[in-house]
Amino acid sequence: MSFLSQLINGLSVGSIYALIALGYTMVYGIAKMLNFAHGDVIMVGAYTIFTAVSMLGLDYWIAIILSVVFCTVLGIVIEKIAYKPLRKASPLTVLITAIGVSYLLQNIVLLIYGSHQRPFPKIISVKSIKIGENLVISGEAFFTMVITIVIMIILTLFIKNSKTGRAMVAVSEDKGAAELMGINVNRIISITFAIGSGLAAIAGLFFASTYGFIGPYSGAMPGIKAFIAAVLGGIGSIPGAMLGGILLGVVEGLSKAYISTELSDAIVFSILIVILLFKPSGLLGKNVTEKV
Amino acid sequence: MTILETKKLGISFGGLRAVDDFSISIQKGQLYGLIGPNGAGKTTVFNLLTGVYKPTDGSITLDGENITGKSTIEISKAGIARTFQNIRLFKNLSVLDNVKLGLHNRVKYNLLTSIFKVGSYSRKEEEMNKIALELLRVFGLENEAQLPASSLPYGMQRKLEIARALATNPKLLLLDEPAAGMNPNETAELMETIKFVRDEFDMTILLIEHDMRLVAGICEEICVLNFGTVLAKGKTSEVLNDPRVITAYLGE
Amino acid sequence: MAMLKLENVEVCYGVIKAVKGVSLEVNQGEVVALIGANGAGKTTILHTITGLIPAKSGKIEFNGHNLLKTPAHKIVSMGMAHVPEGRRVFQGLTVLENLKLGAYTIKNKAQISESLERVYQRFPRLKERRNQIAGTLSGGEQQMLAMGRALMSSPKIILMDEPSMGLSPLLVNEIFDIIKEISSSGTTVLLVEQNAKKALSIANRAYVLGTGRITLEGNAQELLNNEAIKKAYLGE
Amino acid sequence: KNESTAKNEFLIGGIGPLTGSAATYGTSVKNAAQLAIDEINENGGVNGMLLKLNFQDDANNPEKAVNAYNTLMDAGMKVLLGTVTSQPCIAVVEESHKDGILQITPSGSAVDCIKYDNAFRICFNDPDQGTASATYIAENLDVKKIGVIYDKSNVYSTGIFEKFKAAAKEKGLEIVSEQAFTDQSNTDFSVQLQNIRESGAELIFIPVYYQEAAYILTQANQAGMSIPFFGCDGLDGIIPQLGDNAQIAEGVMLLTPFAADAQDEKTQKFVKAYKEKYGSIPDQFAADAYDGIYTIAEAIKKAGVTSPDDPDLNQKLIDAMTKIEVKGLTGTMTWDASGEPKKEPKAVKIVNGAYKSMQ
Amino acid sequence: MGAKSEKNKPFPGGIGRFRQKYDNNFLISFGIMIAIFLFCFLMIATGNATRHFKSLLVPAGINIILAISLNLVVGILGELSLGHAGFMSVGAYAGCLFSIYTQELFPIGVRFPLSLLVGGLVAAFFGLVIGVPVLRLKGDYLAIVTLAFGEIIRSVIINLDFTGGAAGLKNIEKHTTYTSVFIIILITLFVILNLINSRHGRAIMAIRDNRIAAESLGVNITYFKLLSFILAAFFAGIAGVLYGHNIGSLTAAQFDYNRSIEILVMVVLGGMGNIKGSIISAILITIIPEMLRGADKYRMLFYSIILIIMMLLNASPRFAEFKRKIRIKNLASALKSKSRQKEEV
Ligand SMILES: Nc1ncnc2c1ncn2[C@@H]1O[C@H](COP(=O)(O)OP(=O)(O)OP(=O)(O)O)[C@@H](O)[C@H]1O
Ligand SMILES: Nc1ncnc2c1ncn2[C@@H]1O[C@H](COP(=O)(O)OP(=O)(O)OP(=O)(O)O)[C@@H](O)[C@H]1O
Ligand SMILES: [Mg+2]
Ligand SMILES: [Mg+2]
Repeated sequence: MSFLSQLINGLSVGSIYALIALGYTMVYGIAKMLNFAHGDVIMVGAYTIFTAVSMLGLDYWIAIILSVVFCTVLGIVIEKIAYKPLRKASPLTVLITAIGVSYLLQNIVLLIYGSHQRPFPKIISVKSIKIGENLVISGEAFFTMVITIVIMIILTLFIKNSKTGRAMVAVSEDKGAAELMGINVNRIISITFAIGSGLAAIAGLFFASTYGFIGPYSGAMPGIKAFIAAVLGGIGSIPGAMLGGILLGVVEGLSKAYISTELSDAIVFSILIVILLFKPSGLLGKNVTEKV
Repeated sequence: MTILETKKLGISFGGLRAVDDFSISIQKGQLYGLIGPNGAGKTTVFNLLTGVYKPTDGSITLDGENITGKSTIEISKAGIARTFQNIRLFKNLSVLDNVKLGLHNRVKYNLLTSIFKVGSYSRKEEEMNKIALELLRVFGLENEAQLPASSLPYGMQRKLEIARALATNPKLLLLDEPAAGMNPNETAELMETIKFVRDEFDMTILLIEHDMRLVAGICEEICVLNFGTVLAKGKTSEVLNDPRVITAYLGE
Repeated sequence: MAMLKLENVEVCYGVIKAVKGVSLEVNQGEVVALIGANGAGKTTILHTITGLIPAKSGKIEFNGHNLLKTPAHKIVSMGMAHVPEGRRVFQGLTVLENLKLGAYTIKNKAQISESLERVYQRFPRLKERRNQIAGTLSGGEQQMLAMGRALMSSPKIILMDEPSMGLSPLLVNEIFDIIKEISSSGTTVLLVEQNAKKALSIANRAYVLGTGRITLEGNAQELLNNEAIKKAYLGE
Repeated sequence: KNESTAKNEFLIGGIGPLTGSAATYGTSVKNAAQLAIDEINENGGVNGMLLKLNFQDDANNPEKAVNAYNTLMDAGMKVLLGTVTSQPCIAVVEESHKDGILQITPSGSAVDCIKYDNAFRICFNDPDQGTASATYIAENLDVKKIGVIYDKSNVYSTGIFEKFKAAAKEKGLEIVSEQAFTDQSNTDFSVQLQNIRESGAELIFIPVYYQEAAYILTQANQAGMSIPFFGCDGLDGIIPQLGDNAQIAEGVMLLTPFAADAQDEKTQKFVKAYKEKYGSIPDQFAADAYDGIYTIAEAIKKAGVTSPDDPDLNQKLIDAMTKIEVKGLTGTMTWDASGEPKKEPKAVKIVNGAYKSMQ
Repeated sequence: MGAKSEKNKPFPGGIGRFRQKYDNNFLISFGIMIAIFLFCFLMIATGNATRHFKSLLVPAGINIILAISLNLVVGILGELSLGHAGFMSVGAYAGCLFSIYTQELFPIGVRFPLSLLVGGLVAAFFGLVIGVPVLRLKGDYLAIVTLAFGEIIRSVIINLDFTGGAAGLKNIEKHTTYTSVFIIILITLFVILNLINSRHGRAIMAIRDNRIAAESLGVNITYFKLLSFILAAFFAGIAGVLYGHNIGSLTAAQFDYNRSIEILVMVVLGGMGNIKGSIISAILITIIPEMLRGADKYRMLFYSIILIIMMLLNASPRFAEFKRKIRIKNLASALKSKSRQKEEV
């Protein structure tokens, strides 16, 4: 019983990681850049809802839509200003710029809202689900899991079947050749960012609802964890991001429960390293060996 | 004297039998051609010979030494050097440094010498420069020595790759489509260079090529691969007139 | 009237001038060959025409439109296709997916399936391998795929960059036959080739590129018999 | 360059995190210190001098704190109020000791923060809080089995916990479950709470700051746990933090010298002024800083310093510290040479969303 | 034409042994460092240096060492490492523990250099350990592993007793002076620049440019990858010891991934493989946030904006051209105006 409920604890954390990792891996896989600011877009999304509901007293639905729209636009703007001029630069240059953007978002929020954590409005209230005597799945966790799976399926279908999705894959493979097919590469990358950031807004909603508080730095740690989850699952693989996120959450939970709360971070990271040593391109990543 | 001998060499990728029952024997100083349709397994043979892939069957003997299953580095030390079908230069390094890397295991000094620039450093570097420049001269690249390799036009890059491979002073030199992307004149020039290298350095050369003029012009013996197996081998002129080779590869 | 027209085009990589004032014309229905030594700038010219590299100065017109101000992806929808150097098929996608991406600019579904049928007809091998991952195809098959992909947009003109490179003699012949067919079905072709003899034998007209400059132009048959050309490019 | 050359302006330097994850604490200190200084200046300053605050960010990093310290010295700082967090404080006290200037840390609670003669503090130190908590629980509450959640990566939290553990053993309390977390994972406590629930603990001791405590309480509530919580001064601020969900904190007990809703006039005035100026309810850090400034003012008065250029200023102020008594928000304080404040911790319980004194 | 072929000659003007050993890169880097040192020395000697200025010298110097050493892995070997602060922390703890426990054994003149060595060696050992995954992984996968490695170290340090746990190590004697840092920088520069300009350095760069080709020439990939990681870790460890002996205390929190990323920022801003650039950008990244102290609460906002602008400018081809122009123009005009001045006098 205890094992099951600890497993559920891990799964709930994992599904949050997975949800964040989906947006991360989207940008990561297609624009081939590590958007270290992704976690901060999540934070901005949560603040948008906070502002709309707690400060302006708007309706929940309006707040959520507002947040998605705002983050989508934000994603596009960031891409235009900070990343687009770097199309030809090395990926590391883009990485550092993304870190700059991450600092920028944190500090803007810090200046506007101050440094203290804000209680996040209770938007998602789903009843906990009781299975048997002691087994309880919190409503938020269940809802997060469902949403994560739905988004994963939609994204997979979108990329596999829609014209834009195919164009995204083409862009991720070879930008020049994609251009020769008549694909507007800049537009596709903008769309990718838009989707990634819109997903970040949704992740922000669920993250903040689950834990109840937001601060200017709330996005940093989840961002890193999502990055880890995305890599663990295999770069650019959408089901991989999901799997990586869940696995990370479960390993974290179980090692806290059964090995040591003090050393759980070290344990989680060690397991990550071991997994990557056996699967050097992630759990579901394509193992591309270079043809000689 | 036999320099290279392979016996029943084979490898599979998943279900695909890329090379099967591949046996050849090359004499010292020979210019040997390996031809065959696209995807026949020619490059794979090179990869087997150089240790990039480990053969699932068969054996490779270089100058009497069994090198089957050895690592790329060991094989390089044993005396096989190669060029690549898709050029693999050290793009950000100078032309000269590219060739000096070929000398990596020939002119050596230890780590402490590197770090403290004492002892034999200058002498060894000068020795390397001398050998490398000489090689570059053979290929008409001496004026480009200080340019980054990536700035060379395609044809020169191919030549640089050959010079770099030669710098390792190999017993056997493998060239993978050296004339690809060259026009007939450049190809003719390249043929001269290859012959020159063979004579001057007393080298044994095995080459893959689709340009029949080059193959017919300089190879003494050839081997035709088709679907991973040897279709024909022997004297160049004879093999090229083999009707099976004509239907499978040459056309006309 | 010329379908494609370059006037005094100059292209630079950083400070290095790779193309130094090139003018050329391609007329409707022609096969025009562009030959020249390694590094002469042939690939650069093609890239400039399709907008992957910006020109420093000069003029490029396609059916009366100024291409210099048109982004690459729009140029494709104007009816131009490019088979790039080194094939550049989408390695991780299947043959069919590659072909469909070739018709990216085409909205009409019926037209797409029609094009697909035509391409399959021309390259039966591609039909046979339609679900194979492109990266695992052999060199010749990848070349066919690159051509088929370009044809998917039913272009008015198709630019080909060394389509015979790395192919076996048998396939080289096949590829040139295909180019002839493509041309006879009404598509204009601008062909860059190292294999000058083959290229000239199927072309109507040809240009010879020295380092960054046109050094000679004329009727393909005449050039084939030109002593200087024979010496410099045909290796005779 | 020298900011204090303006006539008779007495420059107080402040150092604390204004950016980074500890930014709230530094911001509270900065705000409250400014508030106190404004009040003092409105009433004519101290001994004819006006006070001025120059507050520098250290991002909770010792190296940056030392840089900040030197910036302040260049600016002509006379007394240092800081640093806010322990780790940087330990590094900075080395420097201020060499310069011999008076340093008062409002909230640096590690023992070593004030290891030199020139350094004093306003808050309680960690060991004292740990011992006091264990003693209080053993003597006043009817529980024997204790579960603990503490921040392994934080000095404050581990400092209190270690002493608590030792004292608890002495007092016959049994720690049935020790649950740690770190700054790498400080939002999800479901596993730790579950572990404690299964250990049969009757009380959960949480020597953590209110930001983490807010997560812990919320999640305990979600999991339907009804075990009482006990915390230290870092927990102060939990009620405003929880906002609309303040009822979650019902029954939480904490040791604290400050309560924002205390009924005395001084506190009410402070809280009102702070809220008006900064829009939020002051926490423990703010109260400590406010008291810190008044302590400095008191020391200046006692030392009879009338000019910032007094050549013996440093020694005079340090000497004065052990002679003054300050009636502050956090209690009435006196200091001895050790630099520790003598004041009584109060145990409070949150009842109906407000602090209620316990014995 | 004549000029061109002269320029294309392998070694214009013929080269002496000295030039062969010490190329422009080497001389300019050393020149920059010595000029900076002299400038600081003069500032201090003439009493013009503020305390703030002086307190930045050691941190800037430590950052230079960190940036140069990380550049060996990221720029020269071409592998992304997000765990440099991890090596720094192991070195720092090892070296500082050593100097604390041998307080009675050795006089300071021996103990401090020894503790630097101990810190460096222990970090180098960890470099060897992390080198194992390095041999199997590439790109972002490796980045994650190095990041994880850094966080594991941090987590373990927090949980050990002899490291002081969360409270950290205290009472480390403060021996680091800007002169000692300067000397270590010169040693680091000497070793790394020499290495780059040698058989070993070439092999490392060859691996970066084309692993398969390097292997085919008999370059031992394993050895050189490990060598790079070990050397980089060694110097990061030394930097850590210097850091500990400058601040007087150590906690694991100072070495989290943000610190690693800060070092990476210096490397990328300075240019991959560009050692001179690393020196300059390490100084910039150290002083910009400090210079912005006047901006008060907008400090970090400005810092992030400056960081973004610097990266954008750095990557812009127009700016590269501009830099080239002003460099040549400046030199020319400076020379001209100097000679004119002389004439006028
Ligand atoms: N690493 C690999 N994994 C899977 N299949 C491979 C691999 N390497 C080669 N092959 C397959 O083995 C076959 C032979 O390939 P190889 O490159 O040797 O052909 P080739 O004769 O060199 O052809 P070309 O003349 O086109 O270069 C091809 O079908 C190729 O797809
Ligand atoms: N990305 C680049 N950066 C710098 N120089 C380049 C670049 N691409 C090509 N060049 C240079 O521009 C010139 C023309 O190159 P281009 O590729 O157009 O030649 P080409 O005629 O297609 O030759 P090939 O027959 O080898 O394909 C060459 O000198 C080449 O080195
Ligand atoms: Mg091949
Ligand atoms: Mg070309």
